[in-house]
Amino acid sequence: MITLAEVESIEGAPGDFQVLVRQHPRYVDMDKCIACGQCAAKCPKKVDDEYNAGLNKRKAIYVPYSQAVPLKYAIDPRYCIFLEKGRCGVCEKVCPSGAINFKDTEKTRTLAVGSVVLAPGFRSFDPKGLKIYSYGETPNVVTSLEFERILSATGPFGGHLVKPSSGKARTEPKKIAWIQCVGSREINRCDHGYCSSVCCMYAVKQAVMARDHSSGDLECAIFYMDMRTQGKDFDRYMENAKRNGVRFVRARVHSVAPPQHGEDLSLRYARQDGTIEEEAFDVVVLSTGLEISPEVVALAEKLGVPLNADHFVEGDSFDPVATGKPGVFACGAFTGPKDIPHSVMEASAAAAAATESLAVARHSQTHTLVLPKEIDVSGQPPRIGVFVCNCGINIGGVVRVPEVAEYARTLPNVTYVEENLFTCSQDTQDKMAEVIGREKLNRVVVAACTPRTHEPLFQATLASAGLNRYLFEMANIRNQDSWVHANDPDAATRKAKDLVAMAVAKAALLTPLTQTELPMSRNALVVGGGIAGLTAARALARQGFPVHLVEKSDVLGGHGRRLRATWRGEPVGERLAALIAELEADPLVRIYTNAKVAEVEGFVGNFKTVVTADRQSHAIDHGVAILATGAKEYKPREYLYGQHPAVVTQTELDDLIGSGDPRLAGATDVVFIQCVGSRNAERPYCSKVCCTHALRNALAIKAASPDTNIYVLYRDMRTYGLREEIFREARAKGVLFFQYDPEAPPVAEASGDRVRVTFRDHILNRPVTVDADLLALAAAVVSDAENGLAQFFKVPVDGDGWLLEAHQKLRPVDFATDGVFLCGLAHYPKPIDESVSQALAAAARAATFLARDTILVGGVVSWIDPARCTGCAGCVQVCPYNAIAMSEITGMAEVNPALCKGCGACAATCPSEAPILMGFNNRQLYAQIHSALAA
Amino acid sequence: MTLKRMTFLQHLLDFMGLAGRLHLEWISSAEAQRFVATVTGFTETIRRLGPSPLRSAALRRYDNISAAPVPCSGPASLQPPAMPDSGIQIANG
Amino acid sequence: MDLKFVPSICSYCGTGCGVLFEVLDGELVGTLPMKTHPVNHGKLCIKGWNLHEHVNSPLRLKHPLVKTFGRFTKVDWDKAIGVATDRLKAVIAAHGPDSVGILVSAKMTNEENYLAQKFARAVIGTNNVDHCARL
Amino acid sequence: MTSIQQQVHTWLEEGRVDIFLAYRMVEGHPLPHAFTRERIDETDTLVTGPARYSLEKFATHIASRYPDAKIGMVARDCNQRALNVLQVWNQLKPGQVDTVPVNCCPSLLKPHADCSYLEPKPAGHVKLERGQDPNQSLAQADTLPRAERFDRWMYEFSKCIKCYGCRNICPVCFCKDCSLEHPDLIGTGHLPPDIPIFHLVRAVHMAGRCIDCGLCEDACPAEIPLRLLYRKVNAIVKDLFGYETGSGDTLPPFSILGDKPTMSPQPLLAVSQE
Repeated sequence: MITLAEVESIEGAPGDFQVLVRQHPRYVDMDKCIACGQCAAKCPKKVDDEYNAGLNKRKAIYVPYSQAVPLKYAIDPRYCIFLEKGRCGVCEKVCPSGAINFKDTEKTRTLAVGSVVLAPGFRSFDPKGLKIYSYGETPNVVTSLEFERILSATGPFGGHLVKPSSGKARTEPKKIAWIQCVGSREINRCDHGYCSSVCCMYAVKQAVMARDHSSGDLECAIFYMDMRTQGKDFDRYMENAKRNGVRFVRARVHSVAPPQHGEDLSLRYARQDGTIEEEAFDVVVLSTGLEISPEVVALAEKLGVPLNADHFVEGDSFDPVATGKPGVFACGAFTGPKDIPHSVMEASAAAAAATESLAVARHSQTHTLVLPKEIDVSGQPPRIGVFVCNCGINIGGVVRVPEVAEYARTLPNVTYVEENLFTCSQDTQDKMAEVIGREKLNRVVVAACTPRTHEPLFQATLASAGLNRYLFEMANIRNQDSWVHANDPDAATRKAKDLVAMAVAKAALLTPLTQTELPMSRNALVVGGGIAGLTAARALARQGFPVHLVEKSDVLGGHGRRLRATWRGEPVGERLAALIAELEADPLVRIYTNAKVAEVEGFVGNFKTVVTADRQSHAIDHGVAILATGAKEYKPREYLYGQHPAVVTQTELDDLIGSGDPRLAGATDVVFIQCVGSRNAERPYCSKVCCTHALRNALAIKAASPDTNIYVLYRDMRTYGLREEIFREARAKGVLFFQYDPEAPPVAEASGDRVRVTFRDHILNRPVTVDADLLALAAAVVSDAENGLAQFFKVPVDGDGWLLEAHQKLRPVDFATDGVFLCGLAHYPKPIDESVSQALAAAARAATFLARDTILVGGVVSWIDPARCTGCAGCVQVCPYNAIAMSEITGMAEVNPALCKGCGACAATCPSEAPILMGFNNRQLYAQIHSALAA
Repeated sequence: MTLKRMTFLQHLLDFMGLAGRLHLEWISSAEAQRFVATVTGFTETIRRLGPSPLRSAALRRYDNISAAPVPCSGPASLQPPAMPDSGIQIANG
Repeated sequence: MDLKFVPSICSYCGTGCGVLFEVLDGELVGTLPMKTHPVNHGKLCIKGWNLHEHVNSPLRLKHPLVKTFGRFTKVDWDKAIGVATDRLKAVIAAHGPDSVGILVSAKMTNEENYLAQKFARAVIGTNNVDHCARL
Repeated sequence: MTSIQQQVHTWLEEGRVDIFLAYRMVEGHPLPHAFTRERIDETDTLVTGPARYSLEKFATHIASRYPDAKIGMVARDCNQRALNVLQVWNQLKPGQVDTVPVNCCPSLLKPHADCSYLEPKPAGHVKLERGQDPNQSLAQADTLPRAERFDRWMYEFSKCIKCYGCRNICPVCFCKDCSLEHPDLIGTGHLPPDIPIFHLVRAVHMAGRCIDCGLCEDACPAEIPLRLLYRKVNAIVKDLFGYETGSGDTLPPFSILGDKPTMSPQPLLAVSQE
C-alpha cells in the first residue's frame, strides 16, 4: 500500500507499464507507529478537520478518521509548526516508539505493472458560487456532506442532531429542508448537465435518519424535480419515508433567504402549476452533486485517458471499465456518477478486465511458506504461556502491566509469563517462538489489543513454533480496557486481570483444530446465456478457466436480441453477435442450449450439477456457479394492451422502429406511458431502464419523422447519471412531457384504429385528450424466478423475486454461500452497461476461487455430536449458510465443514448442545464465564 | 434470532417480576457515544432497581420456612415441603 | 413391535407409589407415575422416575464378584458366600460382632429386609443394621 | 362393542395401523395399552379412559425403533397438538400417526381441551398467601405488583424437589441430553435447584413447543403452577411472533431465521416502581 502518493506518468504498453509514482513524506515511520495517539493529544496546532467537512478541528499530526487504513499517523506539512518554523517537535518527544521523522523526504519510484486501474473518485460540488442558496453566509445552510457528518456518530456532534448556528447550546432543529439537484441537472449556473444519481436516495436516507436522531417530531421536506430512487429496494425505502412523515415537494427552489429576524431561513419555491410559495425552515441541506475534481482531470490528461465534456471517462456500454487508453481501466464515480453497489461492482469488473491479460502470469511471484511439523499436544496437561503487552503506553499508561503479569503467574496451568513493550513487534515474535519451544508451552495467551487485527500474526508465530494455530487465545486489554477506563487505572488493572483470567480459563480447554485441503475444480458453470451470462463466461474463459454455459432457449443472447441500441447509441445486435461468436469459437467454453439445471449438489470447489440439454443429461463438475438467469418483460393488463393493435410495449416498439414499420412513418401522435406494472402495490420497485429506453425510442421516432408528436406520460423521469443528456435532447427535439399522479393515471379508450388517451396536464391543471396512432407502454421488468434454480443452489430470493445478494451495498455479486455469484437482470432491472459491469464483477469474484488449487475446510466450524442429536432439524433451519443437512442414514443433523462459517447459530439453537462450535465450544465459554464471575 | 430470543426473555422475566434487568442494543464499533449512553443508562437503571431480589428473596424464603412452618388448612400436598436443616446450598448465594 | 405397560409399586421407599413400566420389545424403556394410584396421584420423586435406569444400568451387578489382590473376579454364588462367611467369621473373631454393620436396601422386599435384620441380630449378633429408605 | 372399539378393530384388521394406543382397565385402573393385530380380541376391552397419559410419547418411542411403523392412537385435543409439535420437530413422520379423535370433559379454561386435573382443589391458605394460585388466569397473574409477582414465583420455585417429573412426563420433551442436567448451567447436588434458572431454562425451552396439556403440573409433587408459567410462555410467543404453538403448521419462531427483522429492541426500562 503506497499512501500519500500521486501517479506522475505511465509509460509502456499493456502488460508492461512503468508507472512513476511520487510519494509525499509522511514524517511518521509506518513500521514504528502504533497509533497510540499520544502525538495528536499533545500537538499544539489545531486545524480544520476536512473529514468532518470543517465542522470541527483536528491536529497537525493526525489520522484522517478512526477507521482509516492504514491506521498510522501522518504530519500535515501545511500546518506543522516544526516543519514550518523549526521549533516545537512535541510529537517527537512524546512518541513512545520513536516513529516521528522530521527528515522524511519526498520519494519517487517506478513500478512495473501489467495493467492500471484508475479509481480517483469524485468530489462533492461546492455550492459557494451559487449565491441563491445563501450557502457560506449563514451556518444553517449546509451541504449534504456536512449534514452527513452532523448525523454521524464519529462526527462533530457525536451523532446528535444539532443546529449548526446554536454553538455550545447544541439545540436541535425542528424543521429541515433538502434541496435536490444542487450542482446537478443544471447548465446555467454550474455547467453540470448530468444527474448525480445518488442525491435523491441519500436525501431520503438523511431525512429518515434525522427523524430517527431527533428527540421531537422533526419536520423533513425534500424539494425535488424527479425522485430518482431507481436502485434495488430504493423506492420501497422512499415510500416508507413518505409513510413515516417525510414530506416530498415537487418544486424547484428559487432561493434561500438568510434570516431576517430570528433564525429561520426562508425558502421561495415554485410549484408545478406556477404558484410561488414561501416557507420557513431552520436548517437547509443542499443535496450537492458529484463532480470530477480538476486534479483528476489533469491526471487523466497526463495519462492520456480521454474524458467527456463532463470530465467523466468516455465509456462503452459493452466495456464499461475500459478507457481510451489500452491497459488502463477505470471504475467508480470516474466513469459516471453512481452509488456504492454499482461502484463496488465496477471495481470488481475493473479487476476482471485488468487481470485478463495478466492471467498467464498468475502465481508467478508467490512464495510458499514452509512450516515445521506440528507438535502433538494431546494428553499433555496444559502449559500456558501468557504474554502481557504494554502496547507502548497505550496499555501500560493506564493498566499496571507488571501487576497483571504477576497475577497471571498465579493462575492455574500458567507456566510462563512475560511482559512486553510491543508484543506484536517482529523481535517479540521471534522470541515468542523460541520461548514456546524452550518452555514446552502448549497454549498461548496474549493480553494485548484486538484479535480482529492481530490474531493472525500471533497464530502464525504459533505455527512457526510447531504449535497448532488454534491453541491461542487473546485478551483485549486495550480496546476493552485501557482505552475505556483511561481515567481509572485501578479499575482498569482489575479488569485486565479478569480478562486475562478468562482467557487463561478458556485456553486450558483449547484443542488443536485441523483444516483439510480439498481440491478445487477449475470449471465454472454459468447459468443464463443473455448479455450478463455471456459476458461472465467470456471473462472467465479469458482468465483461462473452462466454462459451461447453460441457456434455456435455443439461442444465445437473451433480451439483448430484442434491443436496438444502448442509451449511448451502440448497436446491441452487432456487439452481441461478436460476443457470441467469440464464445462459440473458444475451446474453453462449452455451450448447452435448450438446457436446464436438473440437479445440484456439493459446495464451493466441488459442485456436481446435472444439466439436461436436448433430452440428454450432462454431469458437470465445477468449482463455482454464476447465476445470470435474467428477467422478462411484464405483459401489461393495463391500457388496452393485447386488446387494441395500436397498444405496444417499448420493446415491441423497438421492433417496429428496427423494421421501419409503416405505421410509425405515418403516425402523427404517439403516446408513451411510463411505469406500467412498476412502482405499484404489486411490484413496488422501479424497473430502472424504461425511462431511458422510452426516450431513446422517442428520439428515434423524431429522427425519422420530426413532425410526429410524442407525449411522454411519466411519474418521475429517471434518466439518471449521464443519461440526463438524452432527456435534455428529447425536450429540445420537442418531445412533450406530462407528469401523472399514480392516483389519477391516464385513461386509454379505443377510438377506431387509434387509442384515445386522456390525462391531466400538470402545468395547466386540466385534462388533455390525445388520439394516438400508437400507444407505447413502458412495461415493467419482472423476475423470472420460478425456475427453482435458487433452491438448487440454496440462495435466497427477495420478496420481488430478485436474487438476494450477500450485502446490498458491499457484496453486490456474492451470496452468503461461497462459490455462487449473480449478475444481470436476475439481480434487479438494470441497463446493459450495468449488467456487463456486474457480469465482469461476478467473473472476478468467481476467479478469486478458481485461481486457488485447493480450498481449506475446517478450523472454526461446527460439529454435531451424534450422541446428543435428536434429529429435530432445528439447527438446519437457523443455519444462514445452509451448511447443515439431515443425514438420511442416521436421521441426525450433519455439518458440511466446507459451507460452515462458524457463526454458532446452530449451537445457540439446540437445547441439547449437540452442535459444538470448535474453538468456541460451550465448555470453553462456560469456563470463561465462571472465571469472570469467580473474581 | 438474538432479537427474538432476548425480547421473549424480557417478557418472561417481567412476568417473573424481574423487569428491566436485561437489555439488548445493536451498537456498531463506530458508535462510541451510543455505547456509552446505553451502558450508562443501563447502569443507572440497574442502580435504581437496586440489588437483585434473588439474593434477598432466597434468604428470606429459607428463614421463614425453617423458623416457623406456616399452618395449613388445605390438603397435605399443598403444604410447603419440609426442608432439612443442613446440607442445603442457597442458590446464587 | 411389542409394547406393554406393566403396573407396579415403587420399591425405593416405604411410601408405595404406583408406577407404570413402559416395556418395548421386552426392554424396560420408561417409568411413569400411575395417574390413578391412590398413594401418589400421578406423581413421583426423582428416584421413582428413574426405576428403569436402575434396571438398565451397565453398572448394575449381575454376578457375584470377589475382590482378590485388589481386583474383582467373577465367581459362583457358593464360592462368594463361602468367602463372605470366612471373612465375616474372621472379623467377628478378631473384633467382636459390633465391628460388623449391615446395610440393606429398598430395592429388596419387606421380607428380605426382615431377614436381613434377623441375620444381623440373631446370626451376627449386632444391632448395626440400617436401610437407605429409613425416612 | 362400542363404535371406537369397532373402529380400532377394523383399522388393525385392515392394516391401516400396526399398533394402536389407547387405554384399558387393569384392576380398576385405566392404563395405557398397545392394541395389536396379533391380540386383536383385546379391542373389546378398549376404553378411552378417564385418565390421561402421553400416548404420543409412546408413539415416538415406537417410531424411533420402527421408523416405518404405522401407529394409531386415541387423541384428545392436547394429544393432537402434541402430535403436531412432534411432527414439526421431526420426531414423527407426517402421517405416521393416525388418530381417533375423542372429546373430553369441558373446562372453563379451555372448553375443548381435557382439563380434568383443573378441578378446583381447596387451596390451603399458605399457598394463596405465598405462592401463585394455579387456577388464576394469566391476566390475573400479570396484574400482581412486580415485587409480589417475584416473591410468589420464587416461593413456588423454592418448593421444587428436582424430580424432573415435569420434563419426564412432557410429551414434547425429547432431547437426549437435557439442559436441566447440565452441570454448567444448573448447579448440582442441592435442593431446591438454582432459582429461578432451573425453571426459567425449562420455560424458555418450552417456547414454541408447549402444547398446554398440563401433564407437568399434574405430575409435580410440589404443586408448582407450571401450566400457568408455560401458558405465559405461549402467550408471549403468540404476541411477539403471531405463532400458535401446537397448530403444527409452521416451524416455531426460534427455529427459523425469518426475513428482515420487523421487531425493534425494547427501550431501556423507565423505572417507575410500583
